[in-house]
Amino acid sequence: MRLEPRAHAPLAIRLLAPVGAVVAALALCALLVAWTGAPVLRAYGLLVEGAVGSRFALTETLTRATPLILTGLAAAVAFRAKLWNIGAEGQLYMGALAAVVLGGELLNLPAWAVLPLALIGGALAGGVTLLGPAVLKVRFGVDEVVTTLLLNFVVLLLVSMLLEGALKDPMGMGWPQSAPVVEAAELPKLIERTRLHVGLLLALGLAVILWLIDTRTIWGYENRAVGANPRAAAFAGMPVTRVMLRTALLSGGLAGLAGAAEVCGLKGYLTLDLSPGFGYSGIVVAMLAQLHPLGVVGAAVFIAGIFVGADAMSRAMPVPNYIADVLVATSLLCMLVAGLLARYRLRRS
Amino acid sequence: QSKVKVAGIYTVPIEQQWVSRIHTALKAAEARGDIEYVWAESVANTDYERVMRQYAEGGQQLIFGEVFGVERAARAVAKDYPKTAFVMGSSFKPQEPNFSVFDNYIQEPAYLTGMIAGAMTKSNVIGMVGGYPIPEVNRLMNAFMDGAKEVNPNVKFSVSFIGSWFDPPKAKEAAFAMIDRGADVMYAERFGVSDAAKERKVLAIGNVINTQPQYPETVVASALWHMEPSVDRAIATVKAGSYKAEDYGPYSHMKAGGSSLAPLGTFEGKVPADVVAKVKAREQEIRDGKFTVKVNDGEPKSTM
Amino acid sequence: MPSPPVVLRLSGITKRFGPLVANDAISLTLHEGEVLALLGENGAGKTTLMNILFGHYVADEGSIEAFGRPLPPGSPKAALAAGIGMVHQHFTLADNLSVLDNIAVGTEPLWRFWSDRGAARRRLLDLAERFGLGVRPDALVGDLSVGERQRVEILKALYRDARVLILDEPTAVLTPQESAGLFDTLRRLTADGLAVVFISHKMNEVFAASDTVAVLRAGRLVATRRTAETDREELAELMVGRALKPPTPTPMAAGEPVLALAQVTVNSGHGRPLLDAVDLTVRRHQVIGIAGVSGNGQTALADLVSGLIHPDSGTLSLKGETVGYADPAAMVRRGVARIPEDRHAAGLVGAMAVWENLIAERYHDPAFQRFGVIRRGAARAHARAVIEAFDVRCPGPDARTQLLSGGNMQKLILGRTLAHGPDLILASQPTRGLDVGAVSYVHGRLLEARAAGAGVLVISEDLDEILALADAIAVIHHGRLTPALPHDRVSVRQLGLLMAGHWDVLPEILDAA
Amino acid sequence: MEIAQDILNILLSAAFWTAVLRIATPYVLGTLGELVCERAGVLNLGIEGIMTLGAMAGWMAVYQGADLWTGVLVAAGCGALMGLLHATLTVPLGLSQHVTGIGITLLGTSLSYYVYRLVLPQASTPPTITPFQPLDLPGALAQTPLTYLAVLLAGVVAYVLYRTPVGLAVRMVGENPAAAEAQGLSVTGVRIGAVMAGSALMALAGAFLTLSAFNAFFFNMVNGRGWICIALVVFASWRPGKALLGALLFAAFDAFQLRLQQIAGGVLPYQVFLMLPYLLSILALVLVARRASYPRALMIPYRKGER
Ligand SMILES: Nc1ncnc2c1ncn2[C@@H]1O[C@H](COP(=O)(O)OP(=O)(O)OP(=O)(O)O)[C@@H](O)[C@H]1O
Ligand SMILES: Nc1ncnc2c1ncn2[C@@H]1O[C@H](COP(=O)(O)OP(=O)(O)OP(=O)(O)O)[C@@H](O)[C@H]1O
Ligand SMILES: [Mg+2]
Ligand SMILES: [Mg+2]
Repeated sequence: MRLEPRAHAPLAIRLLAPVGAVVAALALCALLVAWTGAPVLRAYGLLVEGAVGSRFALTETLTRATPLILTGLAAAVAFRAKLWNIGAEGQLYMGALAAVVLGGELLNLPAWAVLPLALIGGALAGGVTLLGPAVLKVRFGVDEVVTTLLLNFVVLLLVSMLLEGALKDPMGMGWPQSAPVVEAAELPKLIERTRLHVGLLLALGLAVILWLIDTRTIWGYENRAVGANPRAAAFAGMPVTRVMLRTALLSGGLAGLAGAAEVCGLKGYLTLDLSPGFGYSGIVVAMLAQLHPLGVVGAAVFIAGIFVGADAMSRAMPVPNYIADVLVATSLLCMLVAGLLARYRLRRS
Repeated sequence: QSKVKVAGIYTVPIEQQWVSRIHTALKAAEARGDIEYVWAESVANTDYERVMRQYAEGGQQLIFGEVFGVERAARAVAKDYPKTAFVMGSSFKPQEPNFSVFDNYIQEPAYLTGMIAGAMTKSNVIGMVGGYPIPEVNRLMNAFMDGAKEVNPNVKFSVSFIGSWFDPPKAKEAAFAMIDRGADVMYAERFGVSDAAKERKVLAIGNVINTQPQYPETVVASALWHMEPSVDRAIATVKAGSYKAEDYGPYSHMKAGGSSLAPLGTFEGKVPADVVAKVKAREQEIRDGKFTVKVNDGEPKSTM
Repeated sequence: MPSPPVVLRLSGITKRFGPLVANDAISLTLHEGEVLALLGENGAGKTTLMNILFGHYVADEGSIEAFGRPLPPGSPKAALAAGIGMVHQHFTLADNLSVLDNIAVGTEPLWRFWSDRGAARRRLLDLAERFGLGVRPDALVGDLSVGERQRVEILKALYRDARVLILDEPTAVLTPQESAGLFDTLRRLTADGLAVVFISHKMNEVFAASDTVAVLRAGRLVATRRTAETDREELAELMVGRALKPPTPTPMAAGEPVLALAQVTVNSGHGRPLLDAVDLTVRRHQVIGIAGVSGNGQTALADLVSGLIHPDSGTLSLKGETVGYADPAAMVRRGVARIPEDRHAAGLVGAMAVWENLIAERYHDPAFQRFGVIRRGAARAHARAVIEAFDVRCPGPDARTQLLSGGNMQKLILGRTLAHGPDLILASQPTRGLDVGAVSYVHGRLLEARAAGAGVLVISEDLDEILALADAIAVIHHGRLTPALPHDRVSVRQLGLLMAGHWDVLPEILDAA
Repeated sequence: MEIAQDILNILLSAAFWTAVLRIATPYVLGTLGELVCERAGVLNLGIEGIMTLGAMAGWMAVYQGADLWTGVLVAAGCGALMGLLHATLTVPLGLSQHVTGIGITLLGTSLSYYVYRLVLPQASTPPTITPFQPLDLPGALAQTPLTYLAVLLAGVVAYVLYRTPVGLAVRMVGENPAAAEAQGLSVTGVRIGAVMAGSALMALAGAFLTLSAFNAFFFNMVNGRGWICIALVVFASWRPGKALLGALLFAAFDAFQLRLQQIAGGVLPYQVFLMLPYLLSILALVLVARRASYPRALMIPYRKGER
């Protein structure tokens, strides 16, 4: 058997591929579910219900998707330019850090300015965090996969240090957590009595803007050229270093914004467990979307839905809730294969 | 008569000492036939609010958990479901009408174990390994140190935090490092510390759970936490329809049976009799309310 | 005379890539000791055929017989075992490994607790001696010159007792001297009974080295001839399907200078400078050729004029104006058309569309963008015009550039740079790897630009190319450049001496001029 | 001055070096595993998950009654299986190595937790086994057998890579798969084999944590050690000897940090000490980056007959 590229993938295949992948993932995980003795079909029924079956489920899925869209965009933007940013998790925390500082009572900024400053500051903090590894890459040729990965740990320790030190909430009973942001720094809720906040609109808007930038502007044009062949881009006269650094700022900024939005929209303050690995999941989201900004939205909602649904299912069944992550992982791997089969065909040789 | 529907929401796996105490107490209630019990472990803080709402929506009457990282959100959920009883691990005050709080206020037995440790150390160096310096950890460490100093003013403490709840090999290494520097009694806040003590044949003091059965030659004494008084009270009030928001903190005190000094067990007779007597006396004073162990949530520091 | 035994027989080989038929029912035979030259335009299917023979690709139809036994398809291992060795168009060597490692890998059974490097080394040195292919077994391949790598590739095949040697454009990256050395080696090998298939675009090599010629056109075998019984014109016509008339420069009076280098030095950071006090002037209506053996500073000179590097001392002026700090974009703005040495790596972004590559040098131009938004309609229209004007064979402006053949890629680059009426053209190895048809097309375009008033600087390791184009020739050696010598006043022999560093002939030539 | 004296005492004590070797063991094994994968041209970001699975599977086997060495084998086998999955997706199918790796990490981790919880649903104190005991040798030699195995394996990996035909094949497919193919090697086969072997080593690293360093399996107990290994491979410039050295150096920082906290604990927040190894790794990378000769085909999928 050999793989052969398809000249043109029919629309039906492109649409069927993800569906097939999800079905395959569910089938594989059915073995694990059946092992517990739970009825598989009912379990999966509950999964779908838990993901999209009610207003509550739907808003929860979208709430969880919000940071995933942003970190997914962060990864997509960077990977497009072949900047392998594995450090979105750290950048997210840096963004959150900036948001609690700027949005806190400490600075006492005018009310109208707090929220924009907290968000922009968060984005900047994230961007600057990635700028470091990017500069090391273009100046010294240091592999950014490793530096961004290591910085995640450094950032978490830095946050931990600040939360136990300078930023510790005096009213926090000694817990390593920051003081909450002021009311003016909170992102309004989209729907009352749910957790869904304006951050979702922000993320969606950014996805569209990035898509337009990518496809319509000379910025996106430069990014793609530098990503695909930096040497040729440089020869043609494109500012390769500037594009790299710009991409780093943008990618880190998006991750930072994810952190700021979680703080301003959801949590209100910063703790060490703000993110259950949103930075890493962002990579998954971006790749599922094949680095397409609009695809990121779909992929993020999908991943969030699987997680929220499986989590809800595990609550109603004697299935350990780790099934949610197993399902996400299996879906991811199946989706990758399905994406490949959409672009290639198997041929007997 | 119908059973009370109870849910537990834990941010860590149920093996974790702290959570295991709640889980065990609820399991016991379930075994007695008082409650129907469901639970979720390793719930990330980001998801905590959702799980609370799901359980509340799902008709659970009483929800146990720990909201240290999600205080605000949890209280908002409680407001939205006033008919559901929430009893949550928290460092803050209860919130009317349905949000009660509890915490591991077991500084009393911790103080007593400190007295024993102070008497047992020959090198006058006690090592203490913690995960993070949070109040729940600090207050026990501080009480322990106070107790040790009472019986042995010359004792010195070596304190370190490993920056993780889940890394026993690392806790073990930290303990080894302390033993290498002369500590002969280890305060075992994390899993792994007693193992190091066992390997190096020094002593260890347990915390929250009784680990002497696993380390009969090593663990001298433990400060135990019992969630049963709190859990049983919450179940009873919910059943009776008299549940209200209150501070369950005192139900973790020795007087209420919420904490205790573990029996000396294998170390019966190995701890000097005068110390045992002193500890017994202190324990009685505590129970009688004549002696109060100071609650100090500040980060303990090495005194070497 | 009885013909020597057949070593290889290809019957009815057909290979399709999607809708494209790369090989169409090709049948060929090869005899012991025979040298078969495979000719054809870019994309005719030569490499594909050889890749099938060697097992890289699997044919859709047809079969192969080696030494009378059928060859299992799709297995380089089987091909190697059958005594077939291949030197690929793009070298297949690992830069970070030693010569010996590169040659010995895969020759021993995989599961052994040691490898017998002593024996391998002895065998390698023995072979090297026997066929006059000097190599250093422990040198890293990455440190070798192109010619040395070529030798390693051939040794790789010999090391495995190849009886049939396939060479895919072996001379494309060699200097004339290295090529001559290669053909010497081939003669020794064939005397030993080895059969050789070599692919080339260079007619003189075909006539110098081959016994038989096979010509492919668009995937089909159109003719096989005994080399002695054919001539250049016939072969060219067979290849492209029509008669070719190579363009020749008409004499023209040179105009004002467009490029002037004065005492330009570029340091390498270690040892000898890359360019050493170079003086050079290129005028309008003039083609200056830079001849030299590769690695003597050509790349630095090209990079300098492309705006990629800067002189450490000396000045570079364009149209009489000294250029301070120039980057590629500035060079483009000042009217320099640059054709890079390596079209895949530096010339084009393969993953992008044809239209996107065509605006790569001037996407800031208001014609192609407004407020940072690309005017895609205008860009596509421009692309269509260039495709039309420069005869780029591709499905359209949206085709992915990667999928174009080498010759069409080169046309694309010509279209990108020449469409804007440049004052100076820098052409680095402009026809490397191109077929005769494409070569004469590119040469024609360069001469047209010269006629329109551009100055042209051609840097090439192919002396024939320089002799065909240049009004004056400068030779580069160890970073130093001779004065430009009028092309009718210098002989090929003298050029060869200069290229080898014998600059003592210089006064003699200059006096004569 | 007193502090300087203390520091010197630490560095000169045998106990310190015992700790260094012990702490280094999982890093040595994990780094070797990652190194083997990367030498064949496949980045394996699944390491964190494979280590977790190794830790769980090895421990579970012993808990269910197998002896310790069987546990080690079970762990290695599970690691090899995960390696096979990673390799199948990234080598013949040529899927993105980053994403597949992250997927493998997610899968390995969650599957380990799921299975552990399924088998031991009601554990309220962690069930334990009797782990490997340190050999009764003086000073820094008092290590468990797995530590010796790790050091030995560094030598074995170096020998295999540089002195055997299969090692040469692995290096070749990592440098230039087309060249390996042209020499009659099966790129797919060699890469899959290397990734499986490397992943088995990673699983051993995980098993060390539950069978030697500790006696129970904990959720999250791998705690980022796998990611460190990825950095160490770069730090080691893809050489097994340097990998051993790098792991020891990193462990030395860690061991030192644990001791320094006691001397200078009041002076600086403990996080500063924990940060130290990471920051020094980054610094080291900046210093070696110029000279590093990475496998040229790393992360580039190779599909036969495609260009
Ligand atoms: N899956 C994808 N991955 C990467 N890039 C993509 C993807 N899909 C689209 N793009 C990019 O977006 C660009 C435009 O996509 P779009 O579908 O909007 O173009 P279009 O419909 O051809 O534009 P127009 O309507 O102007 O002709 C493409 O040229 C491509 O660069
Ligand atoms: N792997 C492949 N996939 C798709 N098309 C291919 C592939 N390999 C070759 N082709 C196409 O097949 C045709 C023949 O290519 P081939 O490389 O054999 O030409 P060639 O005669 O060697 O040309 P050149 O003189 O440029 O080396 C070309 O059109 C090429 O684009
Ligand atoms: Mg070819
Ligand atoms: Mg060619």
